[in-house]
Amino acid sequence: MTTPSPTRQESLGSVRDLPTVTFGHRSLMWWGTLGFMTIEGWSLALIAAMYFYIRQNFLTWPPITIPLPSVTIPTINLVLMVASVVPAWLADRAARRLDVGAVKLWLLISTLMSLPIPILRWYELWSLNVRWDTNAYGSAAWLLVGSHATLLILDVADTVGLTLFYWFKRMPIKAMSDTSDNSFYWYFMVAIWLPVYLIVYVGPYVF
Amino acid sequence: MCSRSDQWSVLGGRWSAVSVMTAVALLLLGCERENRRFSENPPTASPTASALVVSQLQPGPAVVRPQVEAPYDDNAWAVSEGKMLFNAMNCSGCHFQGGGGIGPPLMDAEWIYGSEPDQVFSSIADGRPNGMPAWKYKLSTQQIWELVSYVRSLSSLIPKGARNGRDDHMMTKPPESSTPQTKPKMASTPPEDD
Amino acid sequence: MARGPRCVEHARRASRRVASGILAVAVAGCAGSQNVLDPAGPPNRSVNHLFWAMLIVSSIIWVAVVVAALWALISRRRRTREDLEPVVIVPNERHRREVGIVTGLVGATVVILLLFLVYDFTVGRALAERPSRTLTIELIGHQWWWEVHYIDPDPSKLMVDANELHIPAGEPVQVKLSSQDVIHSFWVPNIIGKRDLIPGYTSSLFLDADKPGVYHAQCAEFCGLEHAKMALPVIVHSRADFTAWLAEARSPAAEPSDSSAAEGKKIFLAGTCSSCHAVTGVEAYGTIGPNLTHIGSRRTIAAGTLPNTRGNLGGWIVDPQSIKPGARMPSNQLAGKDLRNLIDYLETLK
Amino acid sequence: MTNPARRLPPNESAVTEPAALPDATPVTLNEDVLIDDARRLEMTWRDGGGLWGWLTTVDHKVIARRYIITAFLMFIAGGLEAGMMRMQLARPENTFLGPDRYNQIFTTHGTTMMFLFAVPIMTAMGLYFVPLMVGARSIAFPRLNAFGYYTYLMGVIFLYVSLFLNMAPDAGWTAYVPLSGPEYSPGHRVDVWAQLVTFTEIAALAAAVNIIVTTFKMRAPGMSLNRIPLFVWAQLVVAFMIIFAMPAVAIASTLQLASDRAIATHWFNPAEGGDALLWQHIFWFFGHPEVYIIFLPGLGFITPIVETFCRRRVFGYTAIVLSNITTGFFAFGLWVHHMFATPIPELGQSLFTAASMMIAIPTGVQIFCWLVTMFSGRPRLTTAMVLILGFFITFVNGGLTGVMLASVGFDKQVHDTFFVVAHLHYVLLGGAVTPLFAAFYFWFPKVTGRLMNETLGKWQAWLFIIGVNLTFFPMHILGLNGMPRRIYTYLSQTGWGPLNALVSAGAVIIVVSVTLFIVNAAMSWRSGLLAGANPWDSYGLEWATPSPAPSYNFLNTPVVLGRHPLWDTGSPLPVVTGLRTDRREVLVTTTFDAQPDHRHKHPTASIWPLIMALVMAELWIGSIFTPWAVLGGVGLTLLCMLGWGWQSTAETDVERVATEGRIVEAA
Repeated sequence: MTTPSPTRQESLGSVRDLPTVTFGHRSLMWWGTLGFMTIEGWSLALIAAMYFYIRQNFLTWPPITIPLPSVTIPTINLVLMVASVVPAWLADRAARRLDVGAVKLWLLISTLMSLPIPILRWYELWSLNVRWDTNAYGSAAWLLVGSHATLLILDVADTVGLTLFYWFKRMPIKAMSDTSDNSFYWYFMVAIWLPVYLIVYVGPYVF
Repeated sequence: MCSRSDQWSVLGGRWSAVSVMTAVALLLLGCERENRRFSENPPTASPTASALVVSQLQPGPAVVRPQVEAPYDDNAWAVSEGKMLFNAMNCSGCHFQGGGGIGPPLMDAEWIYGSEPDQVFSSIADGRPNGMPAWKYKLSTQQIWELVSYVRSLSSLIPKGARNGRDDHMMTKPPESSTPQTKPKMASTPPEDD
Repeated sequence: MARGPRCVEHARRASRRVASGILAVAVAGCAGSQNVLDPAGPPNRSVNHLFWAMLIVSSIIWVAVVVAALWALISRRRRTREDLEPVVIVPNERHRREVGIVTGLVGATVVILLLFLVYDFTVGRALAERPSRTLTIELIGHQWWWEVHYIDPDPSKLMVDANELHIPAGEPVQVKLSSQDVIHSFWVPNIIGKRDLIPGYTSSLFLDADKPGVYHAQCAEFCGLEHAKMALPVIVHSRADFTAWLAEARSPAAEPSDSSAAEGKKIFLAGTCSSCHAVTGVEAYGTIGPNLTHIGSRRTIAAGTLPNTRGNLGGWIVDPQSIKPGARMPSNQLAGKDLRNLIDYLETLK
Repeated sequence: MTNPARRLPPNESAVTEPAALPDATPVTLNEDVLIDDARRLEMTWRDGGGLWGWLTTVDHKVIARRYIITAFLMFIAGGLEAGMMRMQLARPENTFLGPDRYNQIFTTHGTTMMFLFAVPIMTAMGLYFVPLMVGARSIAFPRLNAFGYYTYLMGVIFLYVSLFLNMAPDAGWTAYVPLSGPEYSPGHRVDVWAQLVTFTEIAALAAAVNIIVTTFKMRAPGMSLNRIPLFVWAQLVVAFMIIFAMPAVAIASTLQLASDRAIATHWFNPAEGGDALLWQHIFWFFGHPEVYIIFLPGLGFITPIVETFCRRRVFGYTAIVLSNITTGFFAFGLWVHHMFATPIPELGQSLFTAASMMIAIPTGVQIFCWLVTMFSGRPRLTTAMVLILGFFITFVNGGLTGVMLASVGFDKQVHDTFFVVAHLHYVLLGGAVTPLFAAFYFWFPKVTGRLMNETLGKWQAWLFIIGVNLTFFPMHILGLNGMPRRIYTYLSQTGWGPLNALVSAGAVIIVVSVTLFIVNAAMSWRSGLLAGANPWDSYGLEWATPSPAPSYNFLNTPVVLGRHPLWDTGSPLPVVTGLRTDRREVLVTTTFDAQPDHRHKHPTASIWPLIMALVMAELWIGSIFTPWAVLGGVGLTLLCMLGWGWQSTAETDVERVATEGRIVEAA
């Protein structure tokens, strides 16, 4: 048989009428985001596993002479994070409606609500009441909270950037899809914080 | 596009020059720090005269003290050997990990007999009043120099890269690599016995 | 695979032949024999049977696969260009036959693997057996030498030695393993597989040798600069010899008789030696280097690196860094006479 | 169009008309129109000129080509280090390298081969060919792809500058604590290793996400999951393995080892509740899948080569896919067999023994499938096929010793000896490098438009097979004779001298063979025979476009009717039209049955990937010397994100937005 030469082609149809911007699982960016969520979620899971592995080396948790973590600031921050899901969700809706005004509004509110979170996170680290170089318990707790903090900062920066763009420049329509993916990523950021919060701040009280 | 690419290739040339220079700079920094100097042949010489200064006052015209190079101040491996000797020779028995106790602390700014390499060398080699033994009969000159650099690293008098990180023991003090530098000054009075 | 046991029979005979062949290469010097295929105890013997069984089966499989591949490629090969050649269309019945063949081959693979697994578990159980009461030896790894404690119910009878391990033949000896610095691994190829010495962990294994002789152990986990020169001669005595040796070794170092050795002792104590080395019964408590109470009777110095001769001893004392670069032992500038006396003294430390 | 189903046996993949295309009445396309489109597409997709264009390109083929060349240079560098080690070990008590230098060399050799050669070159092959094989215009995230490459390049430069600064890591490529910890590795040598790993992990993860999304969303219409080429299946499985394996080592090296050394955390300090074994668990949880990450793509190369040169569709497509997937899963359940000599419970050990033996089954299945395929095909002994034969000779040997090593009793005897060194080189050189060379001969024409010289090729192939076996087979015996690995010298009484001399001689043959390959490649690239679109008359979509492939990969997106598109459909090539030619557009299809879904606007050239990679380099390299570098790095990273985002939202355009069940024209 002979192979087709690139210039001998027969069309089985045209994709001219297909859309060029889609939302959610249809868009490539959504899949990319999902990929990085998997990587980050899995990394946190591994760190949590190491946290429990280290736990076996101690009789008490936290180790004797180490005070229990304080939960006030972490709990405040937790509430703030959960609350911040609402404007993110509304921004997502607005984006799917292609309603620029609403998108700008809800992005701004998301930004205002998410900016304090990394700052509180700094005090959250110190609420562990142990230093990373005190002992392995300190190292594990700091790594678990700290690595989530890194992702958090990047995502907050993402939201802030998007908001700035929407307010100060003309955005292409496909940015609507990015906005909805940004919210998608924020849900994930809040979702993976819940187990971390329970393990690091509540856990020592329980076991 | 073309003009732009030209301008970029020019920049490119400059960049490569810069990177070469940084590489050379790194080389100078890197080499000694990472060097493993197993045997010194002949073993590093000891300072000629024990340059012991107990007070700032000097009779007669100011004497210029002969400067002696510390051979290991920027050699990470030698410093870690010094630390091994510090523990094995039970220096902590008196100096308590540098915190001081029976013997004077080694982490603070006070240097009774001076913080210069040659002064520390003679403190270790010849010993000092109030109980510091003379180690020159028990340790080779090379080992004493390794100790000198380690002792100086306790108050961060040597470059950061050469100072040691934490060791695999109970955490009694922050590692030398993260102790703040303390500007050495002569102690006004020699310590009283205890 | 009812041939299993017979394979082993073949294996046992084959192993002797091949092993001896390889041994011809591995000259057993003062370092002693160091060869997995020359078992000196029951555990390694059973491992050898397992090895030869697996080796023979594997070799058959390998030959079969390679011959098949060669045959397929040669028998029906062509020299034409592709496009002159139609794409082969496999008729259904042939395809069904192929399915049958592959299924069969996979089945065979599974069976063979299961047999390996069962055999391995039986060997594993044999190795895991724990004898009731035995002599206990503590082995402590250092960069780059071995510290050996011969434990006795009566603590005063504790005997500390270094860089040489003496055990009785015909009875399992418990070796408790721990490390002072980094991870090392204790391995006497002829007697038993390796076990790691990990800081923060203590593990133990049972040395069960039945052939008296000198065997060679070597650190098997990369432990830094001198990993290559961290060996440990293992001497397997008959029970009687061992008891005698231990009793003799427990006695503290004898006072040197002749004058030169006495001189040497002074140098040893006054000089740098005693700050790193200990000698039982003498004012020398150093902990950095190996205990020298029995240096005179050791076969090797510097952890199995050099035969223990006057010359080597002198060379080692004066310039160890050219023999074992990075070792903790500093060079020592000694006058010729002092050196001779020092060596005389060390040689009295039997 | 004649229904190709008639030309196919019933047992072949069911060939159907592509369902649910806008209209299914075939129209033969006018050649002038096509040539006209080709010109416009070239204008749209080609890179800018000059250095600027060179630095900003996001063409997956250009980036992947740089990736492959850099990684191959690393193969040569690692090989030279191996050569130095063999020179040192050629005779007892040799003094060519002292312990300090030797430890740096063998660590750099391992690190280079695992992190800077094997994984990058395998993913790079995927980054080059996956889009071509699934009939896509480009890769899903071209800028991420460029960023990945530049990050990897920084890592390469970093390690080799350190080597010349006497600052190369010296604790082995496994960097076991506490030897690699702050107390026993003073200075910055091990920090270099810890951060280098991060560079390569980031690069690998970027590549993995790209390959997964490209395979899931950008396949040609009709290429349902059960028609994905086996090469792409292997790459897909490996991409998933990378996503689950690489984070482990990144955490272990950067977040634990490096911080233990720099800021005195206590992960591995037993005195403060840390644990030296934790390192080995994390490392091998990555390290064992790593092996499969390296040789599964190798197995992926083999199928199309065997099919093409035996003129037969592979036997057991489904079986091979499933065995790839099972291998991927099993690979995460074996890591403890690297730790049999450590104090861990016996029961656990036997479980891992069982798993380690059983993983031989899926690999066995693939080998049997290829054997059957070759038997009922009409094989032609090209260089590529000779190398496939070499794969059988070498890899099967490595696999069998692998099964033996799964046995605890035997493993405790040869663990950390030259027996293991022999085993792992048989597996990696046999299972990954030999097929890789075959792949080079097979796809070289697609990349360069020219064929490689077969005569030189056959010499190279045979020399390589002989060299590898001569070098590594004696190592089995050395290991049984008690020779531990990672020793810089040995005494003559050990009697290891003669065999070591033989091994070193074998190494020389490998060097000759690789040199021949380089000469052949260089000569053929300049003046080899012109290949044409499909020199081997193979079946993959990559052969349906000219060689080398144009910047836009395909004039029109091909339509797939079976597992072997070009063999199934013959000529003319069925395609779908309608992608815009005046801007970069790629066709996105549905995940499972690859129905056309939407047209995606594809990013254009950008300098930001390079800048971002430089910033990352500043962050990681700087963090070795001062923690402040991290703060600075994070700040710069945020700035880069702004710049990157600004550029990607720069030009607005009228789009057809599909939202809430309707399509809106908007800008």
